[in-house]
Amino acid sequence: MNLAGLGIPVTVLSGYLGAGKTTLVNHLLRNADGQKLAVLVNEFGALPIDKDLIEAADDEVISIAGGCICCSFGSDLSAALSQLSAMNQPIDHILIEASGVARPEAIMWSVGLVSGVLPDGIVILADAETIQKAARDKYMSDTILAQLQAADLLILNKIDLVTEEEVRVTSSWLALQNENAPIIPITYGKVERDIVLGHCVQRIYAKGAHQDAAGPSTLTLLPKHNIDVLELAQTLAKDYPNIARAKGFATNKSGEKILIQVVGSRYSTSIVSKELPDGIVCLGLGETLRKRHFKRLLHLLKI
Amino acid sequence: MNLAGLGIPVTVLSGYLGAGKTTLVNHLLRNADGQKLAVLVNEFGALPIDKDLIEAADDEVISIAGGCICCSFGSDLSAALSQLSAMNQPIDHILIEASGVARPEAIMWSVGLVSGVLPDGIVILADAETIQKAARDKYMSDTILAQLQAADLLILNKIDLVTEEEVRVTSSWLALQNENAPIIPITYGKVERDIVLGHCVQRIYAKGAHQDAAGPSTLTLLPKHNIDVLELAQTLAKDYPNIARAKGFATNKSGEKILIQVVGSRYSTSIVSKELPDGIVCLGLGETLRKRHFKRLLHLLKI
Amino acid sequence: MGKIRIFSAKKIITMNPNQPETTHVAVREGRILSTGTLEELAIWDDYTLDETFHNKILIPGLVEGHAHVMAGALWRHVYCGYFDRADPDGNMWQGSKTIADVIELLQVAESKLKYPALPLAGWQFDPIYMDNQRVTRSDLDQVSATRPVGVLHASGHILNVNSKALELADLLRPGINHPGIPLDKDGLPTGELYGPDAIGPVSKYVGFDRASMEGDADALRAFGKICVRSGVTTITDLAARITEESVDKMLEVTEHPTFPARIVPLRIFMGASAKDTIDLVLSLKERSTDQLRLGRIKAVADGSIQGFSARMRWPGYFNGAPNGLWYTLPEQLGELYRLALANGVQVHTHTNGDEATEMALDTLAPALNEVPSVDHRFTLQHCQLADAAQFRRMRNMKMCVNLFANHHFYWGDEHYRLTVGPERARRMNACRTALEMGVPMAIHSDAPITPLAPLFTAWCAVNRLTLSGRVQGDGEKISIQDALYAITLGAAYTLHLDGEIGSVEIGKKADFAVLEQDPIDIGGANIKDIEIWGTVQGGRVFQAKKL
Amino acid sequence: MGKIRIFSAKKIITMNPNQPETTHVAVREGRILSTGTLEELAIWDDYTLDETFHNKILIPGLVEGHAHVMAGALWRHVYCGYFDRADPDGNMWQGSKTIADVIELLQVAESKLKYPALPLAGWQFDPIYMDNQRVTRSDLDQVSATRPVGVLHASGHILNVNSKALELADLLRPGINHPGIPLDKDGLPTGELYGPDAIGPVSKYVGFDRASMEGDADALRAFGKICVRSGVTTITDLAARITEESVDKMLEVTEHPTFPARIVPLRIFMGASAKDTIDLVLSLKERSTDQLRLGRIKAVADGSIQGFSARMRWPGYFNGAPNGLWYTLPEQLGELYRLALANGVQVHTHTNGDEATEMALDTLAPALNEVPSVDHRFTLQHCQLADAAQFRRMRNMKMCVNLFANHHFYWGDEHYRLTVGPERARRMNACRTALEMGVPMAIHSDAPITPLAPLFTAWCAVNRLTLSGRVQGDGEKISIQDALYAITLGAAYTLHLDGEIGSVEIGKKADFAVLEQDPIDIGGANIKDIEIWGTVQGGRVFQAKKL
Repeated sequence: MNLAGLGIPVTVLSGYLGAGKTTLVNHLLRNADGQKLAVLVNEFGALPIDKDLIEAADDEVISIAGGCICCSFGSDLSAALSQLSAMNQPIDHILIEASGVARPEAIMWSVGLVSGVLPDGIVILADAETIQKAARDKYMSDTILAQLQAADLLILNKIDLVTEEEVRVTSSWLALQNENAPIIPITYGKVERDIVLGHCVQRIYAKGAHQDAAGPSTLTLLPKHNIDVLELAQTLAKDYPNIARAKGFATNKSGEKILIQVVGSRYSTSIVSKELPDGIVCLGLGETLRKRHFKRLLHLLKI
Repeated sequence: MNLAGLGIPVTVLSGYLGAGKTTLVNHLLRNADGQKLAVLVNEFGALPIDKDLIEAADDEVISIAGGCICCSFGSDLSAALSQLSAMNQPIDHILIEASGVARPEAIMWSVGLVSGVLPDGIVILADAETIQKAARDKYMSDTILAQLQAADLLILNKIDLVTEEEVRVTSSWLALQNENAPIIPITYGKVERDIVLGHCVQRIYAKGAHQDAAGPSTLTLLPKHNIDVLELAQTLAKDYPNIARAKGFATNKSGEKILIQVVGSRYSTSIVSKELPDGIVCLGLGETLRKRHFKRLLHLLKI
Repeated sequence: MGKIRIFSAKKIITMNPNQPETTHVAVREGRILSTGTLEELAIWDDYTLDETFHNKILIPGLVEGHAHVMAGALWRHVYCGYFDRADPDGNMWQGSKTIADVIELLQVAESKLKYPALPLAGWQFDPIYMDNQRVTRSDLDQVSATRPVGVLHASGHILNVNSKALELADLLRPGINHPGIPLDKDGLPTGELYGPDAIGPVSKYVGFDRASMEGDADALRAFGKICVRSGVTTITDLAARITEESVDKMLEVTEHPTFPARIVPLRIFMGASAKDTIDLVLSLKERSTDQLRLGRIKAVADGSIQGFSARMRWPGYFNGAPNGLWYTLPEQLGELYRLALANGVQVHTHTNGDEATEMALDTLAPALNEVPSVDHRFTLQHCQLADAAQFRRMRNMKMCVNLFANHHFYWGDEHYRLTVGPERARRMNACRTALEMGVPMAIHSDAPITPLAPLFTAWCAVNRLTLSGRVQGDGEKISIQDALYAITLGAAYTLHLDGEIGSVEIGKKADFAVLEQDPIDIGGANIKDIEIWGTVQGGRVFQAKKL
Repeated sequence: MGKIRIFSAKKIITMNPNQPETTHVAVREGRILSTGTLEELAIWDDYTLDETFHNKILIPGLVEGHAHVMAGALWRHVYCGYFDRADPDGNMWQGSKTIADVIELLQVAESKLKYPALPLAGWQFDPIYMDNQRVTRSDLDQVSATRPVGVLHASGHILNVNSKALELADLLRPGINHPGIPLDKDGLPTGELYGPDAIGPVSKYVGFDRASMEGDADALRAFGKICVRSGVTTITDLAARITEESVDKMLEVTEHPTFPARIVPLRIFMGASAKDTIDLVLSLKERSTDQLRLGRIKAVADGSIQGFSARMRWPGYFNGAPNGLWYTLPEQLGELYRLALANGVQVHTHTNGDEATEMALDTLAPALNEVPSVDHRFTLQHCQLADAAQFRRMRNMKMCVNLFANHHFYWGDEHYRLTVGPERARRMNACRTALEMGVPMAIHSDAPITPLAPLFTAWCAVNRLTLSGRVQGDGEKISIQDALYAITLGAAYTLHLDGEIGSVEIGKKADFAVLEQDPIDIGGANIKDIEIWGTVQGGRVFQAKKL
């Protein structure tokens, strides 16, 4: 979603071999719900797209049902991103599936250098059954720990394979490795699309503030005045660990329209030139998000 | 059968790898006929007890249907035997299944040092098809020949796999290796329990002197006077190669009650303190044992 | 059947112990028909006697087991190195000793460019020898404010660019947030780009396009010329991104009657699955010719030591830098090894740090147990920090090693004081240990990382001198004979080519390096100074001066 | 990151050819951070200079590749050996030169025992040096008539007991019929018990219980102390009956901060199937720590030469004794080898006689063909009578050997005149042949069979002197350097540990033997007399005197 001309949001997905990246990517493609996704892979292994999703494939680009595509960036990520942003086909989101040896933050730095795209967040996947053993691996230990530390969101996959107690223990251990990133427990790679890709903001326009029946717990904040946008973004990112994502617009005290993006504990703000209604959609983890949990926030927003 | 308080009889069963020891052990366990057997194994390989026979197993002892048990003696045979003889469970007979590298006579010497048990006989198994080749093996030749030489009874297994002529040739060859031990040809490890374990003596009381319909050819000698028991034992062991076993009681010239045991060419006599009726059961090989074959014996016994 | 041509020489060093030295070699159909005295050779058939080399020394054509076609490609740009160097056409370029020299050199080059939009690039710049002075975009703006200008450092890990280049890459703006792109006080990038991630988006604007970095037809031709000047007749292109299409071009160039080198490109394992890579090289292998030997794979385990991206075992980098980067997952490498062994494809693996070497050994061992191979010659490339225990494992696994002997000279002092410290600096590229442990060994230049010059590489292995003149690792010095072996038969062995090249023997390719001095007589201290007249390759004579 | 401690020494012999000798070694986190001059080491970081060893010689911590924890356990009993020996606590025990000495020694020990039922045991008794005088129960009844008394011979194959011990074992009765239990004129056993079958039923009554024979926590601690006194920092327990449970205890002892040795227990292949044994060691391997290295198996093919239970090829024993005993069937050994190779588990195999060695080779060869393994390092232990042809087979199969060098001294004369005769006695433990045939080699003590003292073992291999002072097998002598290699890197190699220990090199464990004299300077004839100050193990200093 090339929001307000700021560039296509780019999410970096990583995690060690076997964490379930491919399953998760296919889940997102199957549940794109009209969003046009582009998946960029730097693959050493098999193609990470389920065969039944593939509509056509040439050497460079694989077309996927629903207008999504997949291509390999080889060693030149910048070029691949530039090409994507310049494509005729409108693309809502780019997902970079990084290899197991990747330093996701380095990839995100590179994304930051390319015009037409916008760093969104780093999502790291871990297998509930194997992550702690993998993180002790003779060779891959520091690489895996660095990936966990780079995460804005940590997705704990395959929790059905372990006991609840083990999920708790592993989650605590993950929190020790990265105290800022929300931890999202899932099975079979089935994560809410909105949590990974953050396409929640259009709900503001579609339905207004409400709670979806399905999907993650959602809360839409509708500021009624010009506010301190930076403080709002910081507060959402740092003080509300049960908010996985937040995205939307607000008007700052100088009257400028600002895009707020929060992914876990990472936030960014950008001045937007378009005229858009104010409203920030928050996606919660675990318990339902309720306004009473957000007293300080509401005070800030003067709602 | 802890006969007359003399200790549990112990049979050592050996033979090279593949001779059929395991099949024979399982056959004996399946046909224990109320006898409580204990099998001691020093196994390197798989457990030699058929799964359907196993009732329970802990680290030390495997319980087998019919009150039998199996345990491993590791490197301390004396301790294992002492433990068995001191068990609450009454045990009628102990069968030591020795490994293919064992010197069975050395095992029997060790048995002889343990109180509460009584050396019975050494039974060596040979495969009619392979024994002569095995006895030429580069490494195992002398070990196998020594085992054959140590035998009190030689069981020639799997005779169904060779011709009658070959059985004769192999039997002659076996007789050259050990001129004293009776040779018992069988198939599928199906040897008469009485021949291996010698539990024939109770027949004296059960049925008197008679010929069983099934089972090995039997003859019961009923001395009517005090006799030279040692001479009787020697004669049964050395002069009647078609007597595989003999066991029973007689009263010597000094009026002492003596237990006679003959296994092939091995014999032993022990003074017994209990009062028991005289009678010796002989188990024959091949043709039916008939009194007319025993002229010198009958003369000796003054029957 | 072609005619016989007998070359006479002052001395022919054959590397064949049956006849270590001789004076004549007969050549027919590009191959050595026989060696010996003229009398012995004359009895074969009619011949022409060629006395061109009557006062020269012939040795087997040198084999460079680790180089890149990029060594040819870079000469289309301005040479900014510290040392004097001859270009493929034999023009001598004086070394630039100061930043001002470099700027001036670029200004002169700029003045010769025709179109204003053309980029200008320099390479082999090495401010290590200039007190590590920094160069910013304002320095390069002196060369041109209108065309993009970039200067690549000798390490290949730093690129300096001018303002125009940044502007074209849309990086001349505030808000850049990248650790490899330092910002000036004004919030704009300084023009220094550190590391491939930062270099990548800009390099193409200054002229370092794909052809520059990986080679094209012109680059290949230039590469061939460099070979002649360095006595090389067979050379690898060790990390080629070969495709079915690019092979057409390579075949065209290498089959040309004047192309003077046998090229052995190894397809890099990157960006494609193990299976696809194996399938590709198996199909390429079929298209091999005498002059283009396809069908091998190069894998990369880690980065470089001087770039602090090599994977190190305890205690890690001497200066406390964090451990380096894996470039390939052990699982992926293992899959490649198994499939390659099963398909009879050879894999060379780049390992620099000793942890990367350990990982490669730990990965190959089970693959070999699963898919035994009696003569695979899987080779570790660089393998600079291997210790004796690792060489023992290599021997047991029948692996080969190609050590980076030139590193002592160019970075030995840096390794001593910065990257690995004295003890490991002394054991780096442990040629003697490799030989004593029984590991078949070659030595290499990694051209263009260091200049292609096997006799210089031999000198490095024999003397182990650093640039500052210290002997580093006396115990790892090898003899001249061992060094000559390493740059001929040793390197040929790592490519399964020792039956075809590497010695002057009947039936082998007629490949010779033609020298003005005898490498044995001249002594270990002077091997690097031997003048190279040119080569004979496949029986064709190539004089360096006349290229 | 821990602090750096730099040890200075008069000389450090590193076994690293790059830097064979140096004076300083820096240690951090229990590992060698670097070796070299103080100037070179000082640049790493802040450090403490430790000059404890300024006048000592440091060599790599010695590695004993074949010993048993029992060497520690036996010291809880009375030392009755012929030679003076220090116990784990450093008390010197004078050798007993006569039977009377032994009786007196036992009487003194008896007088100190508290409870009348307590048994009394002696060990290392060796009447070979006392004209082979026999000792009967009446002799030992002089020590005590009321408590059981037993004396185990140095060979471990004979036990003398008193009447009380026989009585407790229910053997003081007529009618005993056992070839290992001679009877007196009165028809009762003499108290001499020959061979394990005869010793077995009695040993536990005199105090040689399982803990004595196989080791427990106390034995392990004593074992550690003996290591320090002999310069050993890594040692095997070569036939351990390890279980999941006993490992808990071993971990507790070895993880204690004052425990001074790295223990490598090899689970014996006995009493469990090959599969169960492999499963056990695979599970144990996961529990390995720095100080306790689990996951290896020891198999036993035959008995001992001096016990005439080793399996000999033609012409058999010199004195005509019948051939010895197999302890494991070839089929069972073959199954173990195949499964072990398939699971990456290392197997060491005890072979003494040359027929046992042949059987092990004949068994491993098809297993390796079936389950190839590029670097298995399966090792033959003792392997005392192997000839050159067998060593060639070992080399071809990439096996290692650990030879029993001490045997020359202790039993060499017996072997010469009794067991194998002059020619085979000269080739026993053929160290030189092993090295010349290219078989990686270690040498060992088999402690407690002979005392743990690798420098003595080295002396044996260098000099090949028998107790009577004859050189036996001049052609099998090796150099001091080769002997030092065998007791450091050589032994480490047989355990796949040469990458971690065995030389003083960066990254390896900070394991040193601290010597008062230089083994090179002192000369081959005197290596055994070097005084051992103690060890450094994992960076921790252990002075023998202060244990």
